[in-house]
Order: sequence, then structure tokens, then C-alpha cells
Amino acid sequence: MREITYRQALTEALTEEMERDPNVFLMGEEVAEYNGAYKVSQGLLDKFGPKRVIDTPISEAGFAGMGVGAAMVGLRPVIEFMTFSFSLVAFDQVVNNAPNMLTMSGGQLHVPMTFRGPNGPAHALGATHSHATESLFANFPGLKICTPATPRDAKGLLKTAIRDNNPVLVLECEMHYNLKGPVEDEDVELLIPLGSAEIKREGSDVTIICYALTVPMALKAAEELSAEGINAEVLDLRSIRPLDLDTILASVAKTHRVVIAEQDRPVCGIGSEITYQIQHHAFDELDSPIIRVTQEDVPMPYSEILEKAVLPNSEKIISAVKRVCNI
Amino acid sequence: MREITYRQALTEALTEEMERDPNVFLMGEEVAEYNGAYKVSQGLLDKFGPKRVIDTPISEAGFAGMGVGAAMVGLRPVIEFMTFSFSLVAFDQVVNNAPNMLTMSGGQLHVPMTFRGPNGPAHALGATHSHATESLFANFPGLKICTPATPRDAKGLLKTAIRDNNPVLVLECEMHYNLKGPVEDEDVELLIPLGSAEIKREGSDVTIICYALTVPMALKAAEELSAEGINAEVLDLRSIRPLDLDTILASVAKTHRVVIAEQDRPVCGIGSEITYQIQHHAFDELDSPIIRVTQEDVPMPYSEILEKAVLPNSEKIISAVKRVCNI
Amino acid sequence: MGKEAKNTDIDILFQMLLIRRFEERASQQYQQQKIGGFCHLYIGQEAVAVGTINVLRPDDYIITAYRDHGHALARGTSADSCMAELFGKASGCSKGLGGSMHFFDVERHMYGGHAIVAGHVPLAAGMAFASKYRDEDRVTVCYLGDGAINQGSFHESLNMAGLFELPVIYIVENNQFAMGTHVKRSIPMDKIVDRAKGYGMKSAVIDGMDVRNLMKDFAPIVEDVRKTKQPWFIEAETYRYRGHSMSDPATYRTREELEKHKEQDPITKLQDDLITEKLLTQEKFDELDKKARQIAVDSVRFAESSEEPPLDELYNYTYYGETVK
Amino acid sequence: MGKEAKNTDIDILFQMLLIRRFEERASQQYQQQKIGGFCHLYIGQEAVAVGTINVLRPDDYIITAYRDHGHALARGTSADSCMAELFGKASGCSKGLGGSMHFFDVERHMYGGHAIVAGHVPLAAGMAFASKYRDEDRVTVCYLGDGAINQGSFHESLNMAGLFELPVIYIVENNQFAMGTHVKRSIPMDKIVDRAKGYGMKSAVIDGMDVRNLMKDFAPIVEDVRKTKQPWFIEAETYRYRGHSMSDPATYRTREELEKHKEQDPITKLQDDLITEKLLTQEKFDELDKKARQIAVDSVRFAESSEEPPLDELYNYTYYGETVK
Ligand SMILES: Cc1ncc(C[n+]2csc(CCOP(=O)(O)OP(=O)(O)O)c2C)c(N)n1
Ligand SMILES: Cc1ncc(C[n+]2csc(CCOP(=O)(O)OP(=O)(O)O)c2C)c(N)n1
Ligand SMILES: [Mg+2]
Ligand SMILES: [Mg+2]
Repeated sequence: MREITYRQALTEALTEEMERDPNVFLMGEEVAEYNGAYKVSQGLLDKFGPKRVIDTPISEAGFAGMGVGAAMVGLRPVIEFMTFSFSLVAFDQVVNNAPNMLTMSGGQLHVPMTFRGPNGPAHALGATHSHATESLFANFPGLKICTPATPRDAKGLLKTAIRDNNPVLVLECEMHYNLKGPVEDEDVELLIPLGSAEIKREGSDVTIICYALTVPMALKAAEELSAEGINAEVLDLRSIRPLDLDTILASVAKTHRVVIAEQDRPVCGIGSEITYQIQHHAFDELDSPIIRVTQEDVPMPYSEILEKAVLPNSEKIISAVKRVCNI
Repeated sequence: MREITYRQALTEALTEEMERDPNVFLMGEEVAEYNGAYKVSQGLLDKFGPKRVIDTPISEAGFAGMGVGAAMVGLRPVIEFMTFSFSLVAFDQVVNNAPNMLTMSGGQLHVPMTFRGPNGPAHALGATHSHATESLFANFPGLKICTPATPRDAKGLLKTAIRDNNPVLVLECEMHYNLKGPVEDEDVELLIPLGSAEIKREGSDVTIICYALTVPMALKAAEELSAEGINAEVLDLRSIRPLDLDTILASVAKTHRVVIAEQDRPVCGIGSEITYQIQHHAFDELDSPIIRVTQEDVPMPYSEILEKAVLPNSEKIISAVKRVCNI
Repeated sequence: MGKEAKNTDIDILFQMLLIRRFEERASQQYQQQKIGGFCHLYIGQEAVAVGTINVLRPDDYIITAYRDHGHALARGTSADSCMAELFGKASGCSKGLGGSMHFFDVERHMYGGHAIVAGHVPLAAGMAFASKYRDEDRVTVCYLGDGAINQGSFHESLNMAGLFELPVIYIVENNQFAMGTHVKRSIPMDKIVDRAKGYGMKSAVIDGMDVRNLMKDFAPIVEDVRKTKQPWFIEAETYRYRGHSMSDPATYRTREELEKHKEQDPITKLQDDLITEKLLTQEKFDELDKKARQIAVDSVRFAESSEEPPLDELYNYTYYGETVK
Repeated sequence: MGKEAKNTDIDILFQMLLIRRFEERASQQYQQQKIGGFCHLYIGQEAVAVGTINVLRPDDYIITAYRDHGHALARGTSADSCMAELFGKASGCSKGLGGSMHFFDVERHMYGGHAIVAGHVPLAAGMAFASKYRDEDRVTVCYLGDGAINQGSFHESLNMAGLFELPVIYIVENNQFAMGTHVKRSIPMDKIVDRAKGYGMKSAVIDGMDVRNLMKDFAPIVEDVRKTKQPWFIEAETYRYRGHSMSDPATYRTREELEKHKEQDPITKLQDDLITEKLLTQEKFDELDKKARQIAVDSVRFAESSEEPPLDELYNYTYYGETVK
């Protein structure tokens, strides 16, 4: 298979869906003339014109809400947040308007739209610019959330998100934009269903549950652990909502030990939810307590060495695995 | 002890702290001339005047941020959200500015302020007006969060919050404003520390962890269960951040069975975090999986019977208890 | 003027009467606890919804805040389905899931009923964006309160409506109060309409109590928007007779102030004008009023006898076309 | 004029030179990857921070966005601690925890350095509220960009600043671009200053390139705010020479446009004026420039040789006076 970057994969997904459906448009800050702050919309203005690729002022609540309104009357907006740290100023539009319209209108209105953009900590951006927002949005029924880690998943999930009839958040991994990986040729229609996890590495001794930023870390940890005779299974959630509980439980039934490697903050994070689900559905399968590897529970500092100390990494995952394996 | 309402308890707390410290002021919508949408600030304008009790336009992000700014230069603002459902339009100010200032300034600035107001589902207010926001805010280090259920806790926690040198959210229970309960006389300085849970009912067979709206439900459930010979301990968290893990673990060590009754939505909610903590620290103490009783995972409908079906109640708690006790 | 304008003055009068009588019933039913949650009455402001909506084409989009009964009824949503919605019944205009603050009638291009102050203002911009995107000559009208102009989402939306030249009309129903806060206490300027200057937006103040004047002034604005695709900002001067919601005693204003405004009652005004102009007799008026009252009474009976939403449908409105759990 | 205004024109010139040379070094160090994260240079806009801050009293509050190096240096924060902050060192003005976007120097009443566009605009209102609350005659100055005026928090803050009569001055540093978006593409009006009309706020446009003109125009405004406690909205016309941040090639503008603006360079302008007025010689200028360059060079050495923040301090900045875990 050809290899392309995570960024190119996203651009392809947008291009293909905009070609397929004239109701799909892209709106956000610097998406058009600047070709995207992170260049995900590179070339889209030239290809589709200013009617379908729209630069906005710095008004996240406003254009997020415009997306919801346009979706209410039948368009399929793709709203880019320059980063999801900036979705916090549009929070009410994303969590109160988008997911509630179907209920409030008694089923008369639905909101087929996509919110996308880089999410999660990057490098030395400090406390306000490093948010991993997945657990905040996961609390809201009516939203769907995916967190692709690889170019293939990025393309397949974004395409599916755009076709979904509900508000979907595609939380892209800022640190993976330049990451290359195998993706089907452009003539292949690549659609990856929301709510389906993927075993990125088969294993039998322990399950490392991860997503987005932590997937490469988990795979690296698994490699190093195999050298020490520990055979770790790496489970990439890919979607946060809906959650692929079947795949999770099947893996736990096989390994009986779980480490959750997550890019977000610990309290009420993704790992806490998965822990509840596992102990609830597979209590007797667990041979030892689940350990989560998360950000340290502090606001993100600028200093690179402090930031490194805050973030999860493969060493932290390895030591967690050893603890759940009682080594 | 005298009995006063939850509302009166809050009014007393505000009055006492404003009398004690001239740097404390109250700002929000309808807090002054209208005496509060829920009458918590009844009489405060008359007592303290328009300089210290300030009505604002409908600009939550603006006046929440003004509170942060005033706190940065040494005042002790108390910011009222008419309800915390409206804090969602001020989300960035509450989660990005208030808790990060200490880190970003390298310790030069701290933010001694209180955000308060009714939180959680009330009656037939529909999808946008029924939010239980605790798990959203709990994800942010730098914030402290308490959720009083009784008049006594309401007074003692609000007073402590106002004196704390960090941003504290006092998530009041809208449904409990008229609830009466025993509170020390006014001449007694009632301060309840943040981060201390309280056993509201001693028991030995199962621990029902609850807070705010679910405390009376849990106590009711415990009473009915005792008739059936099940002796339930009722643990009121009172604070969400910091979390009183010691009290939780001590109770679990005694009962070995846990039901979490929470007013919020399930996914990445308070129960998920507590479940992680318990299984992590007391894995071998648990005789059966933890069960959480939460809102149904749907946007809140208006219809009273549907709303009732969505909300937790004592019947749901009782059946959960029986399940964890394998009855 | 759009098609609906064929409506005679009598129709206009009747629509206002219907809203008035419907809400009087609703308020009575609320006091009898047949209706829950928050309930905001439109009484006194009827001319704004009725006048503007009768100028619009039926396919123009409208969207408003939580004080939405009048807008739905003026658009033609039946009193039965409106009252049933207040009762939370399956036969309600939002199937009993929305309630008083969330009336929706998409078939009639009424897009709610929104309870977060100004939260719907960006939605209106998006709806107008969509009709422009599809090269329709549709106009979107967004109603909001005087208190809503101080929300950030209002600001961001008006700036973009102007920048993108969206065919949207923002109508501030200035009833002088946001809950207990008089508009003088919510903005530093004298007139709400001046806010438009910050966006270089076309604006106008219209009389919200004299429905025929209102329609006369509003019609050319609608046509301008349809033609130029440029937004307008309108302040409609009106007054609410009742408290902010059913639970508000409205002690922040004097009886005298209230009575003074009632002298410009939009219904009485049109009634008197039409009688003087010999277009209406008192008998005919009484007949219309009787009919309106009857429809309101019947709507209560309809609501009472309607079914509750089925419990198992609870899981059908979280994801479109999907049932959860 | 406040105390600081005793500063001679030579001081003003030197402050601008220091910012210029400091940032040239910073940019070089960034390219050598000694500096991480986002780094936004102020080069070209020096006259705005230097001019306004030298009119203010040292105890007046200032707060700005992420393009904050110039404001800190103009307030007297040492180049050493600024460069150390960029390097993320413990000796930095924010102990290495803030970085380029979060310079703080509370001792000098510089309250940051804020990275969420317009997120600091309400903070400024709150700071001004506090000084009024304490009956101080302090003025708060809030710097923001032309792109920031389209955020909701800006709107809500300006409305309340006017309503509550807060002693705050909002200075929009109109450098004509928000990242790649020219101001013409972000607002529907011609002039940013017109936004003030929507709040009935006193406003002015000031020359952001001629520092002496700027100070002359700004001084009476500060005194008006100090006296009347009423807010002002100011548009300072300026231009940024570099890209939005270090990673921006700025292909959205032509070389010619850039060169045209460089002809009004604030440093050269003051230099030339002072030389013509015989208040400065070329020798004296070269000497000042040499000194500025030396301070910048030394600051790099200082930053390099400074300690990293101690790992165990990681848990000391989450809750004031408390250590977590
Ligand atoms: C963001 C937000 N803040 C506060 C409220 C509570 N609230 C509901 S209506 C209202 C007053 C609105 O007044 P106005 O905009 O003038 O509309 P009117 O009620 O007069 O029709 C307030 C404060 C809300 N629903 N949303
Ligand atoms: C709420 C928010 N949205 C987007 C961004 C990303 N961003 C950072 S600076 C910037 C442009 C701001 O331009 P302007 O306000 O003119 O200030 P300047 O950079 O010109 O000084 C943008 C879009 C942000 N930091 N915060
Ligand atoms: Mg009003
Ligand atoms: Mg700019």
C-alpha cells in the first residue's frame, strides 16, 4: 500500500467527500486562503472555491453555531477548530445546540455535521493551548467522537464522520500530522465505521488500551516489553463515542490485565470510563487492578522538561504494564 | 439545633463572609435588585449596597472573566451563575483562565474566587437547562469543586470556598433550595473543609456513594433496604475536587460493595472516576462490581414522565444495591 | 409584500386574539400545575410576531428564543399541538420533548424555540448562509430579546452576518426588560438600535404595538434583504404585560407603568382602528374573540386527552435514525 | 502626564531599540531550536507598547495578548528574565512555566501575556473594576489585536466596561492582519474604531508608528480615564514586519507592501526626527544601538546558563500554597 501522511489523509478525506456531496462545505479560521493553520485544507480553496471553503473571523462560537444552523436546514458543514483548545469558547454551541436539537424538536431536526481539528497536547504550548478535550465532549449524549491515530484511520473516520447524520467530533492528533502510514489507493472508498476499535498489535499477557497520541507509545512499549517476554496486546479505541466495548471485553477476556494509556488529564477522563465498563462487565476476568497512564494532574507547564514529565510516554506505559503483571 | 433551608444557609454564608471581608463581593444576573433568580442573595443589596452586590447584563463569559481579573489583583469575587447550565457559555473563562493563572504566571498570581449557583437537573427544564456540570469541571486541575446536599454543608462549604485562595466552584443543588435541615447557630463559625466526605448513615453491607441531589435518594433507599435486612452505609462526597479518598476506601474496606448514585450523565462522570480510584486502591476489597446509578445517557426530555425515567431515584438505587449484594 | 400579506386585517386581528387567549389558558393551566418547567408568556407583544410573520413568505425561515408561543401560532402551528406541547404530550409540536421553550414546526419553517439566551443567534446566521449557499431567495428572521444583545454569540453572529452578507433579519423584541433588568441597566447607550453601528449594519426601529404600522415598515426591509442579501438589525418597541415567566411577580415595575403600556394594547389598537374605519363591527369582533377563546379551550381538552410520549421512545432521539441501548 | 513621561526621547528610543534587538536575537535562538512553542514577534509595533506605557504611571495595570515581549520590556522587565522565559528556564519572568505567550511581571503591574484571543479582555475589565472598587485612581490598559474584536468575550466586556464606567483603555493594535486574515476580511465596516459606536464608547485612532505623536495623543486620554473613570476604545494603526509567529512565512502580503510600511519604521522615524532636531547624533544612536544589541546578546548567555525549573516544583503551581500528591 502507498504511504501518505496523516495530514494528507485528512485532506484526501475532505476532498473526496466535498466532491461526492455538494452540501459539504468547510468553514473555519484560515482554512481557505491560508490553506489551513496546519495545512489540512491545502488546495481546497483552489479546488472548490470560496463558496465551499470559507475563512471566518476569530469567532468560534459564532461559526460553530452557524454550522449547526446550516445543518438544521440540510447542509453538511465541516467546521474546523484551529485547535480544539479553542472549542472551549464555543463550548455551548457544540454541547448544547448540536446534540440536543434532535430531542428538543421531537425528532423534526437532525444535525449532520462534523467538528474537526487538532486536539490534545502538542509541544511547549502551555496551559491554555494543550487541551485534550475528548472526555469533556464524551459526557454529552448526541455527540459522536473519534480520535484517529494513523493516516488510514484519519481518512476512513473523517469520511464516515462527514456522512454521519449526527454531530461528529473528529479529534485529530496534532502530533501525528506528519506521521506517515499505509493507506488504500485513492480509488478505494475507505470508510471506517465509528465505534469500532482496532487491535493494532496482538498479544496475550496484557491489554494496553490507547488512542491518538498514545498509540505509537503503546506500540513502542509493547515492542520493548516483548524483549522481556511480556506479550502485550495494543487496542486502539479509534472512537470514544460510541465505545467499542465488545472488542475491549474480548481482549480483557484474553489477557486479564489492562493498562489504559491516555493523552488526557486523569480526573473523569477516558480511562475512568473504560475502567468502569470493564469492571462492570468483566469483573471476574481481571487478575489485577487496571492502571491508567495519563497526564499528570496539573496545568500544562511551558518548560519542555516539565511538559515531558506531565505527558504519558512509553516508559511510563512499560512500568505500568509491569505493575499490572506484578513484575 | 435550629432548622433553616438550604437557601437560607447559603444566604447566611454570603452575608457572614461579606461582613468579615470587604474584598468579597457578589456579581451576577439578577443578584441585586431582584434578590436573586432563586433568592439566594435575598437582602444582600440592602445590606451591602450596589458597590458589593452587582447586577450584570446577560454576559456570563464577560462577568466570569471580570471575576478572574478582579481576583488577580486581590479581590475575592463571588460570581453567581443563574444556573450552571449557563456556565457553558463562559466555559473558557472558568476552565482556562481561572485555574491556569497560577501556573502561567510562575506563581506570581493566584485567583481567590468562588463560582456558585444552582447545578444539576431540576424539573421539566429540558435539554439545555438541566446540566450537571461537575464532571466537566472536575477534569481541570487548579479548580476545586464542592456539591453540598444539606443546609449545613451548603453553609459550611460556601464559607470555606470564599476563603480559599483558589478558584472554587460551589455547585448548589437546585432541587434542595427549599429543603430544611439543622445548622449551627449564627454565632458559630461554621467552616467545612473542602475535600472531606461525610458518612450520612452508618452501614456495614454496602456503601452508597452519593452527593447533592442523590443524597436524600440514597438515605431513602437505605431506610427501605434496612427493612429488608440490608444495612447500607451512605457516603456523601460533599467535595468532588479534592476527592476524599480516605473516607471512601475506609467505607469500602468495611462493606466490600459499592453503588455510586450520581446526578450527572454516565460517560466520564463522577462515578467513573470513583470507580477507577476504588478498584485501583482497593481491588481485593471488592466482592462485586461497582454499579453506578446515573442519568440515562440521553439528552434531557421535557415530558415529566420521560424526565423521571432519565433521572436517578431511590428505586433505581435499591435495585442496584440488591444487584451488588447478589440478591 | 410576500404571499401571506394577502391576509386581511381581520386575519391579523384574529391571529393576535388567538395568541392572547391561548396564553391566558396556558397561564391558567400552569397555575393548575398541568404545565411544568419554565413558561414565558408573549402577552402584549403579539403584534411583533403576527405582523412580521404575515409579511414573510411561508417558506422564509424563522427562529426565536424561549418566549415562542406567539411565533409558532402566528406561523400556523395549531393551538392543539402547542397546548399539547406545554402538557408534554406526544401530540405536541415537539412531541412533548421540547416544552414551552422549545416549540418547533419545521414543516412551517419554524426552527424553534431556543432557551439559551442568544444561543440561537448563530443558528439563524447559519440558516441564512444555507439559503444563500443554495441560491434560494429565502429570508431568515431571528427574534431575540433586549437582554440577548449582550451575549458574545450575538456579537460574533452579527459581525459575520454583515461580513458574509447573509439574508437574515435580527429583530430585537425590546419589551424593556430582561427578567428584572431594565434595558437601561444592561447597555451603556440610550437605544438598542445603535448597537448596529458597531457592525455597520442597516437598522431600523419599528413600532411593536401598532401591527399595521409595523407591517408597513417591515415589508420593504424584507424585500431589501431578499434582493440585496444584506442583513438588517431591527428594534421592535414593545412591552410584556406578564412577569418574565410564570414564577415572576414582576415587582420591578409599577402598576402605573404597566397600565400606561396596556393603553397601547396591539389588539385593542387594531380593533379600534378597524371599527373607526368601518372595516369591523363590535359584533364581528366579539365573534372573533369567542372563536379564539373556543380554540384555546378546545386545545386544553385536546392536550389533556392526548397520550404521554411512550417510554420506549426515550432512546430514539439521541442519534438520528438510531436507537440507543 | 504620569511620572514615567519624564523619560526623555532618548529613553523612548532606547526602549524601542532594545525590544527590536531582543526579538532579533529571540528569532535567531528560535531558529536554533533553543526556544519552543509559539513565538510571536512584535517587531514593527514597538512604538505602541513603548509610547503608551511611558505615558502611564508605573502602578497602572497593563495586560496584553500573546504578542507580549514588547510590553514586558517596555514596563522594565529585564531582557535576561524575558529571554530566560523563552528558554523555559527557572530564571524566566514566569519561571519558565509560561513561555513566550505568557510573560508576567506582577511587581511591575504587567498581568500577562494571554494566549486565548480576547480571553484577557474580560480580565482587564475585572482589574479596572477592582481599582474602582478600592477607590484607586489607577488606569488599566488592555492591548488586543485587530482579530480579537470579533470574539464574544470582547463584546461582553466592552458593554460592561461602558455600563459600569470602568477605568480601562482598550487599545487595538491594528497591525492589519490576524494571522493570514487582513482586517478587511474580518469585519464588515471600514474602520475598527467604529466598533466603539455599538457601545457608545469614547474612541480614537492613534498613529502607532510615530511614538511622539502617539504619546501626545494618548496622554490626555489617560488623564480623562483617570478623572472620569470612563473607558476608551483606541485603534492604534501599526504593522508587523515578521510573520504571525515564527512558523508563518507570511505569503499573504507582498514584499512591496512590507517595504512600504518599513519606511515608517518607528525607530528610524524617531531617530531621524531627533537628529534633525539636533537632540541626537548618529554617534549617540550607534552607541545606544550597540548597548541594546549587547543586552540582547547577554540575555541569551544568561538564559543558556540558567537552571531548568526543578522537576519537583511541578506540583507546586496547581493550587496556591499547596503541593499536590
Ligand atoms: C446564557 C443564558 N443566561 C441566562 C439565562 C437565563 N435567562 C433566561 S431569559 C433571561 C432574560 C432574557 O431577557 P430578554 O433577552 O430581554 O428576553 P425576554 O425574556 O424579555 O423575551 C435570562 C437571564 C439563559 N437562559 N441563558
Ligand atoms: C479563541 C482563539 N481562537 C484562535 C486562536 C489562534 N490564534 C492565535 S493568534 C490569532 C490571530 C490573532 O490576530 P490579532 O488579534 O490581530 O493579533 P495579532 O496576532 O495580529 O497581534 C489566532 C487566530 C486563539 N489563540 N484563540
Ligand atoms: Mg426583554
Ligand atoms: Mg493583528
